[in-house]
Amino acid sequence: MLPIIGALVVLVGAAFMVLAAIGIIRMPDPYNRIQAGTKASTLGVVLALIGLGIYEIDLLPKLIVIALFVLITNPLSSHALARAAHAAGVPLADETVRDELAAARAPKVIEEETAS
Amino acid sequence: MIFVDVLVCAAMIATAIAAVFQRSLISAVIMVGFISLMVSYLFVRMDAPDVAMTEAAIAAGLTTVIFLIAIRRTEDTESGDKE
Amino acid sequence: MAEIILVTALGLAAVALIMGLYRLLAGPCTVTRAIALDLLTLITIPLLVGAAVWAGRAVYVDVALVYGILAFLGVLALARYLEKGI
Amino acid sequence: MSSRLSSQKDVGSLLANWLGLLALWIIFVGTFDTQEVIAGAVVAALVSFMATGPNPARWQVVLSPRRLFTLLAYLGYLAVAIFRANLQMAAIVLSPELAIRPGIVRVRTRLKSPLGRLVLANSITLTPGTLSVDVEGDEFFIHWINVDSEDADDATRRIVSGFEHYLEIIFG
Repeated sequence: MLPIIGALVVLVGAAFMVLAAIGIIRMPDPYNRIQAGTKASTLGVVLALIGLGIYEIDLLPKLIVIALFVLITNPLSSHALARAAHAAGVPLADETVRDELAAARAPKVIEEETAS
Repeated sequence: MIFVDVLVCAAMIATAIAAVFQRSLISAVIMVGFISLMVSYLFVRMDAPDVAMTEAAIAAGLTTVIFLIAIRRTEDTESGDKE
Repeated sequence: MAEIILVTALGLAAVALIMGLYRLLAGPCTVTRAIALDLLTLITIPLLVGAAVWAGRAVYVDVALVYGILAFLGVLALARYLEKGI
Repeated sequence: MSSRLSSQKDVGSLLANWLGLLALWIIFVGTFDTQEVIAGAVVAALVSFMATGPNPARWQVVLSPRRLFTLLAYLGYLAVAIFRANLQMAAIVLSPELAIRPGIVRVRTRLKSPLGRLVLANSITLTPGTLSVDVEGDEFFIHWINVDSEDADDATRRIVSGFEHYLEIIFG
Protein backbone atom coordinates (compact mmCIF):
# COMPACT_ATOMS: atom_id res chain seq x y z
CA MET A 1 0.00 0.00 0.00
CA LEU A 2 2.80 2.41 0.95
CA PRO A 3 4.57 2.26 -2.46
CA ILE A 4 1.33 3.12 -4.29
CA ILE A 5 0.75 6.19 -2.07
CA GLY A 6 4.35 7.28 -2.62
CA ALA A 7 4.11 6.82 -6.38
CA LEU A 8 0.88 8.85 -6.45
CA VAL A 9 2.56 11.68 -4.53
CA VAL A 10 5.44 11.59 -7.05
CA LEU A 11 2.86 11.77 -9.85
CA VAL A 12 1.28 14.90 -8.33
CA GLY A 13 4.74 16.45 -7.99
CA ALA A 14 5.58 15.64 -11.61
CA ALA A 15 2.28 17.22 -12.68
CA PHE A 16 3.28 20.43 -10.86
CA MET A 17 6.64 20.33 -12.65
CA VAL A 18 4.91 20.06 -16.02
CA LEU A 19 2.68 23.02 -15.04
CA ALA A 20 5.81 25.01 -14.19
CA ALA A 21 7.33 24.12 -17.57
CA ILE A 22 4.12 25.24 -19.33
CA GLY A 23 4.26 28.45 -17.31
CA ILE A 24 7.87 29.16 -18.27
CA ILE A 25 6.91 28.75 -21.94
CA ARG A 26 3.73 30.85 -21.88
CA MET A 27 4.64 33.80 -19.66
CA PRO A 28 5.60 37.02 -21.44
CA ASP A 29 8.56 38.45 -19.47
CA PRO A 30 11.38 37.13 -17.20
CA TYR A 31 9.74 38.23 -13.95
CA ASN A 32 6.55 36.30 -14.68
CA ARG A 33 8.66 33.37 -15.85
CA ILE A 34 10.39 33.29 -12.49
CA GLN A 35 6.97 33.36 -10.83
CA ALA A 36 5.56 30.51 -12.89
CA GLY A 37 8.73 28.56 -13.49
CA THR A 38 11.28 28.24 -10.75
CA LYS A 39 8.94 28.83 -7.82
CA ALA A 40 5.95 26.81 -8.93
CA SER A 41 8.30 23.90 -9.47
CA THR A 42 9.50 24.08 -5.85
CA LEU A 43 6.32 22.42 -4.61
CA GLY A 44 6.60 19.85 -7.39
CA VAL A 45 10.18 18.95 -6.48
CA VAL A 46 9.43 18.77 -2.75
CA LEU A 47 6.37 16.58 -3.36
CA ALA A 48 8.34 14.31 -5.69
CA LEU A 49 11.15 13.92 -3.14
CA ILE A 50 8.73 13.18 -0.30
CA GLY A 51 6.85 10.72 -2.51
CA LEU A 52 10.05 8.88 -3.44
CA GLY A 53 10.88 8.78 0.26
CA ILE A 54 7.52 7.16 1.00
CA TYR A 55 8.09 4.72 -1.87
CA GLU A 56 11.54 3.70 -0.55
CA ILE A 57 11.19 4.32 3.17
CA ASP A 58 14.92 3.92 3.96
CA LEU A 59 15.77 7.03 1.97
CA LEU A 60 13.21 9.28 3.69
CA PRO A 61 15.52 11.22 6.11
CA LYS A 62 18.06 12.07 3.42
CA LEU A 63 15.35 13.11 0.98
CA ILE A 64 13.79 15.38 3.59
CA VAL A 65 17.19 17.03 4.02
CA ILE A 66 17.44 17.54 0.24
CA ALA A 67 13.92 19.02 0.21
CA LEU A 68 14.90 21.42 3.00
CA PHE A 69 17.99 22.52 1.07
CA VAL A 70 15.84 23.14 -2.02
CA LEU A 71 13.36 25.13 0.06
CA ILE A 72 16.16 27.29 1.50
CA THR A 73 18.24 27.87 -1.64
CA ASN A 74 15.50 28.28 -4.25
CA PRO A 75 14.17 31.68 -3.05
CA LEU A 76 17.76 32.94 -3.01
CA SER A 77 18.41 32.12 -6.65
CA SER A 78 15.06 33.41 -7.89
CA HIS A 79 15.48 36.65 -5.94
CA ALA A 80 19.01 37.07 -7.34
CA LEU A 81 17.77 36.48 -10.89
CA ALA A 82 14.90 38.97 -10.51
CA ARG A 83 17.22 41.59 -9.08
CA ALA A 84 19.75 41.00 -11.86
CA ALA A 85 17.01 41.29 -14.47
CA HIS A 86 15.84 44.60 -13.03
CA ALA A 87 19.38 45.94 -12.70
CA ALA A 88 20.23 44.88 -16.26
CA GLY A 89 17.20 46.80 -17.49
CA VAL A 90 15.17 43.91 -18.83
CA PRO A 91 11.81 45.48 -19.75
CA LEU A 92 8.62 44.38 -18.08
CA ALA A 93 5.76 42.96 -20.13
CA ASP A 94 3.15 45.16 -21.77
CA GLU A 95 0.49 44.03 -19.34
CA THR A 96 2.43 45.45 -16.41
CA VAL A 97 0.38 47.86 -14.33
CA ARG A 98 3.01 49.65 -12.29
CA ASP A 99 6.73 49.63 -11.48
CA GLU A 100 7.49 51.38 -8.23
CA LEU A 101 11.06 50.11 -8.04
CA ALA A 102 12.06 51.99 -11.19
CA ALA A 103 10.31 55.06 -9.79
CA ALA A 104 12.30 54.66 -6.58
CA ARG A 105 15.55 54.18 -8.49
CA ALA A 106 15.24 57.04 -10.96
CA PRO A 107 15.43 60.12 -8.66
CA LYS A 108 18.41 58.73 -6.77
CA VAL A 109 20.55 58.54 -9.90
CA ILE A 110 19.82 62.20 -10.63
CA GLU A 111 20.79 63.14 -7.08
CA GLU A 112 24.10 61.33 -7.41
CA GLU A 113 24.81 63.09 -10.68
CA THR A 114 24.12 66.52 -9.24
CA ALA A 115 26.22 65.71 -6.17
CA SER A 116 29.22 64.83 -8.26
CA MET B 1 13.48 4.37 -17.46
CA ILE B 2 15.28 3.82 -20.77
CA PHE B 3 13.11 6.37 -22.59
CA VAL B 4 14.13 9.02 -20.07
CA ASP B 5 17.75 8.29 -21.01
CA VAL B 6 16.91 8.61 -24.71
CA LEU B 7 15.16 11.94 -24.09
CA VAL B 8 18.15 13.14 -22.07
CA CYS B 9 20.61 12.19 -24.85
CA ALA B 10 18.50 13.96 -27.47
CA ALA B 11 18.33 17.04 -25.24
CA MET B 12 22.11 16.98 -24.82
CA ILE B 13 22.77 16.80 -28.56
CA ALA B 14 20.30 19.61 -29.32
CA THR B 15 21.80 21.81 -26.59
CA ALA B 16 25.36 21.14 -27.76
CA ILE B 17 24.51 22.14 -31.34
CA ALA B 18 22.72 25.27 -30.10
CA ALA B 19 25.70 26.17 -27.88
CA VAL B 20 28.06 25.98 -30.86
CA PHE B 21 25.94 28.32 -32.98
CA GLN B 22 25.16 30.71 -30.12
CA ARG B 23 26.44 34.27 -30.58
CA SER B 24 26.14 35.42 -26.97
CA LEU B 25 28.84 33.69 -24.96
CA ILE B 26 26.96 33.84 -21.66
CA SER B 27 24.08 31.92 -23.22
CA ALA B 28 26.62 29.36 -24.43
CA VAL B 29 27.95 29.06 -20.85
CA ILE B 30 24.42 28.43 -19.59
CA MET B 31 23.93 25.72 -22.22
CA VAL B 32 27.23 24.06 -21.28
CA GLY B 33 26.02 24.07 -17.69
CA PHE B 34 22.88 22.22 -18.75
CA ILE B 35 24.98 19.70 -20.71
CA SER B 36 27.13 18.94 -17.66
CA LEU B 37 23.92 18.49 -15.64
CA MET B 38 22.75 15.85 -18.07
CA VAL B 39 26.22 14.24 -18.18
CA SER B 40 25.97 13.88 -14.42
CA TYR B 41 22.57 12.15 -14.77
CA LEU B 42 23.99 9.77 -17.36
CA PHE B 43 26.96 8.94 -15.09
CA VAL B 44 24.46 7.97 -12.40
CA ARG B 45 22.59 5.79 -14.87
CA MET B 46 25.87 4.14 -15.86
CA ASP B 47 26.55 3.09 -12.27
CA ALA B 48 29.29 5.63 -11.50
CA PRO B 49 27.95 7.75 -8.64
CA ASP B 50 31.39 9.00 -7.53
CA VAL B 51 32.18 10.39 -10.98
CA ALA B 52 28.71 11.91 -11.11
CA MET B 53 29.23 13.58 -7.73
CA THR B 54 32.51 15.12 -8.84
CA GLU B 55 30.92 16.26 -12.07
CA ALA B 56 28.05 17.84 -10.11
CA ALA B 57 30.32 19.65 -7.67
CA ILE B 58 32.72 20.91 -10.34
CA ALA B 59 30.11 21.84 -12.93
CA ALA B 60 27.61 23.52 -10.64
CA GLY B 61 30.06 25.83 -8.95
CA LEU B 62 33.49 25.97 -10.45
CA THR B 63 33.22 25.84 -14.25
CA THR B 64 30.49 28.46 -14.47
CA VAL B 65 32.48 30.91 -12.37
CA ILE B 66 35.70 30.27 -14.32
CA PHE B 67 33.90 30.72 -17.65
CA LEU B 68 32.32 33.95 -16.43
CA ILE B 69 35.66 35.33 -15.23
CA ALA B 70 37.24 34.41 -18.57
CA ILE B 71 34.43 36.15 -20.47
CA ARG B 72 34.78 39.19 -18.23
CA ARG B 73 38.46 39.47 -19.09
CA THR B 74 37.87 39.21 -22.83
CA GLU B 75 34.68 40.11 -24.69
CA ASP B 76 30.99 39.44 -24.52
CA THR B 77 30.43 38.33 -28.10
CA GLU B 78 32.29 36.19 -30.56
CA SER B 79 34.80 38.07 -32.66
CA GLY B 80 34.07 38.63 -36.33
CA ASP B 81 30.62 40.14 -35.97
CA LYS B 82 31.13 43.77 -35.16
CA GLU B 83 27.55 44.95 -34.98
CA MET C 1 1.06 -1.18 -10.01
CA ALA C 2 3.20 1.19 -7.99
CA GLU C 3 6.07 0.78 -10.41
CA ILE C 4 3.89 1.73 -13.37
CA ILE C 5 2.76 4.92 -11.62
CA LEU C 6 6.36 5.74 -10.65
CA VAL C 7 7.66 5.28 -14.20
CA THR C 8 4.78 7.41 -15.53
CA ALA C 9 5.66 10.14 -13.06
CA LEU C 10 9.35 10.08 -13.97
CA GLY C 11 8.43 10.18 -17.65
CA LEU C 12 6.24 13.21 -16.91
CA ALA C 13 9.23 14.86 -15.22
CA ALA C 14 11.32 14.12 -18.32
CA VAL C 15 8.61 15.75 -20.47
CA ALA C 16 8.82 18.81 -18.21
CA LEU C 17 12.59 18.74 -18.78
CA ILE C 18 12.13 18.82 -22.56
CA MET C 19 9.58 21.65 -22.30
CA GLY C 20 11.95 23.67 -20.14
CA LEU C 21 14.69 22.95 -22.67
CA TYR C 22 12.63 24.82 -25.28
CA ARG C 23 12.93 27.97 -23.15
CA LEU C 24 16.65 27.37 -22.68
CA LEU C 25 17.28 27.13 -26.43
CA ALA C 26 14.77 29.71 -27.69
CA GLY C 27 14.80 32.19 -24.82
CA PRO C 28 14.90 35.73 -26.09
CA CYS C 29 17.28 37.07 -23.44
CA THR C 30 20.07 35.74 -21.23
CA VAL C 31 18.09 36.14 -18.01
CA THR C 32 15.40 33.88 -19.42
CA ARG C 33 18.00 31.24 -20.19
CA ALA C 34 19.33 31.44 -16.64
CA ILE C 35 15.77 30.98 -15.34
CA ALA C 36 15.37 27.93 -17.57
CA LEU C 37 18.66 26.49 -16.27
CA ASP C 38 17.43 26.98 -12.71
CA LEU C 39 14.20 25.14 -13.49
CA LEU C 40 16.04 22.31 -15.28
CA THR C 41 18.44 21.81 -12.37
CA LEU C 42 15.47 21.65 -10.03
CA ILE C 43 13.74 19.04 -12.20
CA THR C 44 16.90 16.94 -12.47
CA ILE C 45 17.11 16.42 -8.68
CA PRO C 46 13.97 14.18 -8.52
CA LEU C 47 15.12 12.43 -11.71
CA LEU C 48 18.42 11.51 -10.03
CA VAL C 49 16.60 10.26 -6.94
CA GLY C 50 14.22 8.35 -9.22
CA ALA C 51 17.21 6.66 -10.86
CA ALA C 52 18.48 5.75 -7.38
CA VAL C 53 15.15 4.22 -6.37
CA TRP C 54 14.82 2.43 -9.71
CA ALA C 55 18.28 0.87 -9.42
CA GLY C 56 17.86 0.18 -5.71
CA ARG C 57 21.19 1.84 -4.87
CA ALA C 58 21.07 4.31 -1.99
CA VAL C 59 24.50 5.69 -2.94
CA TYR C 60 23.04 7.47 -5.96
CA VAL C 61 21.06 9.80 -3.70
CA ASP C 62 24.29 11.58 -2.70
CA VAL C 63 24.58 13.03 -6.22
CA ALA C 64 21.13 14.60 -5.79
CA LEU C 65 22.25 15.87 -2.40
CA VAL C 66 25.27 17.59 -3.95
CA TYR C 67 23.03 19.20 -6.55
CA GLY C 68 20.53 20.27 -3.90
CA ILE C 69 23.29 22.04 -1.97
CA LEU C 70 25.38 23.45 -4.81
CA ALA C 71 22.94 24.04 -7.67
CA PHE C 72 22.14 27.60 -6.70
CA LEU C 73 25.82 28.63 -6.76
CA GLY C 74 26.04 28.62 -10.54
CA VAL C 75 22.79 30.54 -10.90
CA LEU C 76 23.95 33.01 -8.25
CA ALA C 77 27.23 33.57 -10.13
CA LEU C 78 25.28 34.11 -13.37
CA ALA C 79 22.92 36.58 -11.67
CA ARG C 80 25.84 38.47 -10.19
CA TYR C 81 27.54 38.65 -13.57
CA LEU C 82 24.37 39.91 -15.25
CA GLU C 83 23.86 42.51 -12.55
CA LYS C 84 27.26 44.15 -12.49
CA GLY C 85 29.96 41.72 -13.54
CA ILE C 86 32.12 39.62 -11.25
CA MET D 1 39.71 30.92 23.63
CA SER D 2 37.97 32.52 26.54
CA SER D 3 37.27 35.63 24.45
CA ARG D 4 35.34 33.55 21.97
CA LEU D 5 33.04 32.12 24.61
CA SER D 6 32.46 35.24 26.59
CA SER D 7 28.87 34.75 27.63
CA GLN D 8 26.33 32.08 28.44
CA LYS D 9 24.56 32.69 25.15
CA ASP D 10 27.67 31.83 23.13
CA VAL D 11 27.98 28.47 24.86
CA GLY D 12 24.30 27.80 24.13
CA SER D 13 24.63 28.60 20.44
CA LEU D 14 27.82 26.52 20.23
CA LEU D 15 25.97 23.56 21.71
CA ALA D 16 22.99 24.05 19.37
CA ASN D 17 25.31 24.21 16.36
CA TRP D 18 27.11 21.06 17.47
CA LEU D 19 23.87 19.10 17.94
CA GLY D 20 22.47 20.23 14.59
CA LEU D 21 25.65 19.34 12.70
CA LEU D 22 25.86 15.96 14.43
CA ALA D 23 22.24 15.17 13.49
CA LEU D 24 23.00 16.16 9.86
CA TRP D 25 26.10 13.93 9.87
CA ILE D 26 24.14 10.93 11.18
CA ILE D 27 21.45 11.45 8.52
CA PHE D 28 24.14 11.60 5.82
CA VAL D 29 26.05 8.48 6.86
CA GLY D 30 22.85 6.61 7.64
CA THR D 31 24.15 4.41 10.48
CA PHE D 32 24.56 4.60 14.26
CA ASP D 33 27.93 2.86 14.06
CA THR D 34 30.24 3.88 16.94
CA GLN D 35 33.18 4.97 14.79
CA GLU D 36 30.97 7.06 12.53
CA VAL D 37 29.28 8.81 15.45
CA ILE D 38 32.63 9.58 17.13
CA ALA D 39 34.15 10.93 13.91
CA GLY D 40 31.02 13.03 13.35
CA ALA D 41 31.14 14.39 16.88
CA VAL D 42 34.77 15.48 16.45
CA VAL D 43 34.17 17.11 13.05
CA ALA D 44 30.97 18.81 14.24
CA ALA D 45 32.78 20.17 17.29
CA LEU D 46 35.56 21.59 15.10
CA VAL D 47 33.14 23.22 12.66
CA SER D 48 30.84 24.65 15.30
CA PHE D 49 33.79 26.05 17.25
CA MET D 50 35.11 27.75 14.12
CA ALA D 51 31.66 29.14 13.33
CA THR D 52 31.11 30.63 16.79
CA GLY D 53 32.74 33.97 17.29
CA PRO D 54 32.18 37.70 17.53
CA ASN D 55 29.88 37.93 14.53
CA PRO D 56 27.22 40.66 14.64
CA ALA D 57 25.01 38.97 12.07
CA ARG D 58 24.71 35.83 14.15
CA TRP D 59 21.33 34.41 15.11
CA GLN D 60 20.12 36.43 18.04
CA VAL D 61 17.22 34.17 18.86
CA VAL D 62 16.44 33.10 22.39
CA LEU D 63 14.48 29.88 22.41
CA SER D 64 11.34 29.58 24.46
CA PRO D 65 8.42 27.12 24.28
CA ARG D 66 6.05 29.80 22.94
CA ARG D 67 8.46 30.65 20.11
CA LEU D 68 8.90 26.99 19.26
CA PHE D 69 5.14 26.44 18.98
CA THR D 70 4.79 29.63 16.94
CA LEU D 71 7.54 28.37 14.63
CA LEU D 72 5.65 25.12 14.07
CA ALA D 73 2.41 27.02 13.43
CA TYR D 74 4.29 29.28 11.03
CA LEU D 75 5.63 26.31 9.08
CA GLY D 76 2.12 24.92 8.75
CA TYR D 77 0.77 28.30 7.65
CA LEU D 78 3.60 28.59 5.09
CA ALA D 79 2.88 25.12 3.70
CA VAL D 80 -0.82 25.95 3.28
CA ALA D 81 0.04 29.29 1.65
CA ILE D 82 2.47 27.63 -0.79
CA PHE D 83 -0.08 24.97 -1.72
CA ARG D 84 -2.88 27.48 -2.29
CA ALA D 85 -0.67 29.80 -4.31
CA ASN D 86 0.50 26.91 -6.48
CA LEU D 87 -3.08 25.95 -7.30
CA GLN D 88 -3.85 29.58 -8.21
CA MET D 89 -0.74 29.65 -10.40
CA ALA D 90 -1.82 26.42 -12.10
CA ALA D 91 -5.23 27.96 -12.85
CA ILE D 92 -3.53 31.04 -14.35
CA VAL D 93 -1.13 28.99 -16.47
CA LEU D 94 -3.82 26.69 -17.82
CA SER D 95 -6.36 29.42 -18.62
CA PRO D 96 -6.28 30.21 -22.35
CA GLU D 97 -6.26 34.02 -22.08
CA LEU D 98 -3.47 34.16 -19.43
CA ALA D 99 -5.20 36.55 -17.03
CA ILE D 100 -2.27 38.35 -15.39
CA ARG D 101 -1.86 41.94 -14.19
CA PRO D 102 1.81 42.02 -13.10
CA GLY D 103 3.48 44.92 -11.39
CA ILE D 104 6.10 45.86 -8.82
CA VAL D 105 4.59 47.23 -5.61
CA ARG D 106 6.12 48.63 -2.45
CA VAL D 107 5.23 47.16 0.95
CA ARG D 108 6.39 48.06 4.41
CA THR D 109 7.41 45.70 7.21
CA ARG D 110 7.33 46.17 10.95
CA LEU D 111 10.03 43.57 11.63
CA LYS D 112 13.23 44.92 13.14
CA SER D 113 15.67 42.00 13.26
CA PRO D 114 17.67 41.22 10.09
CA LEU D 115 17.03 37.49 10.43
CA GLY D 116 13.27 38.07 10.65
CA ARG D 117 13.39 40.20 7.50
CA LEU D 118 15.41 37.50 5.71
CA VAL D 119 12.84 34.84 6.59
CA LEU D 120 10.00 37.17 5.58
CA ALA D 121 11.56 37.93 2.18
CA ASN D 122 12.24 34.24 1.57
CA SER D 123 8.68 33.32 2.53
CA ILE D 124 7.30 35.96 0.16
CA THR D 125 9.50 34.58 -2.62
CA LEU D 126 8.57 31.00 -1.83
CA THR D 127 4.86 31.55 -2.42
CA PRO D 128 4.25 31.75 -6.18
CA GLY D 129 2.59 34.97 -7.27
CA THR D 130 4.78 37.23 -5.18
CA LEU D 131 8.53 37.72 -5.61
CA SER D 132 10.68 40.06 -3.56
CA VAL D 133 12.92 41.92 -5.99
CA ASP D 134 14.71 44.35 -3.69
CA VAL D 135 14.89 45.49 -0.08
CA GLU D 136 15.60 49.07 0.97
CA GLY D 137 15.40 49.93 4.65
CA ASP D 138 12.07 48.63 5.87
CA GLU D 139 10.54 48.64 2.39
CA PHE D 140 10.26 45.56 0.19
CA PHE D 141 9.75 45.86 -3.57
CA ILE D 142 7.60 42.95 -4.60
CA HIS D 143 6.77 41.74 -8.07
CA TRP D 144 3.13 40.71 -7.88
CA ILE D 145 1.55 38.73 -10.67
CA ASN D 146 -1.96 39.99 -9.99
CA VAL D 147 -1.97 43.55 -8.71
CA ASP D 148 -5.29 43.74 -6.92
CA SER D 149 -4.85 47.00 -5.08
CA GLU D 150 -3.23 50.28 -5.97
CA ASP D 151 -2.62 51.32 -2.38
CA ALA D 152 0.60 50.52 -0.49
CA ASP D 153 -1.14 49.84 2.82
CA ASP D 154 -3.63 47.50 1.22
CA ALA D 155 -0.85 45.60 -0.56
CA THR D 156 1.02 45.35 2.75
CA ARG D 157 -2.07 43.93 4.39
CA ARG D 158 -2.56 41.34 1.66
CA ILE D 159 1.02 40.13 1.17
CA VAL D 160 2.98 40.68 4.36
CA SER D 161 0.66 40.70 7.34
CA GLY D 162 -0.11 36.98 7.38
CA PHE D 163 3.57 36.07 7.72
CA GLU D 164 4.45 39.05 9.89
CA HIS D 165 1.95 38.05 12.56
CA TYR D 166 3.96 34.88 13.27
CA LEU D 167 7.45 36.22 12.64
CA GLU D 168 6.97 39.09 15.07
CA ILE D 169 6.55 36.56 17.88
CA ILE D 170 9.42 34.32 16.74
CA PHE D 171 12.08 36.95 16.11
CA GLY D 172 10.57 39.94 17.87
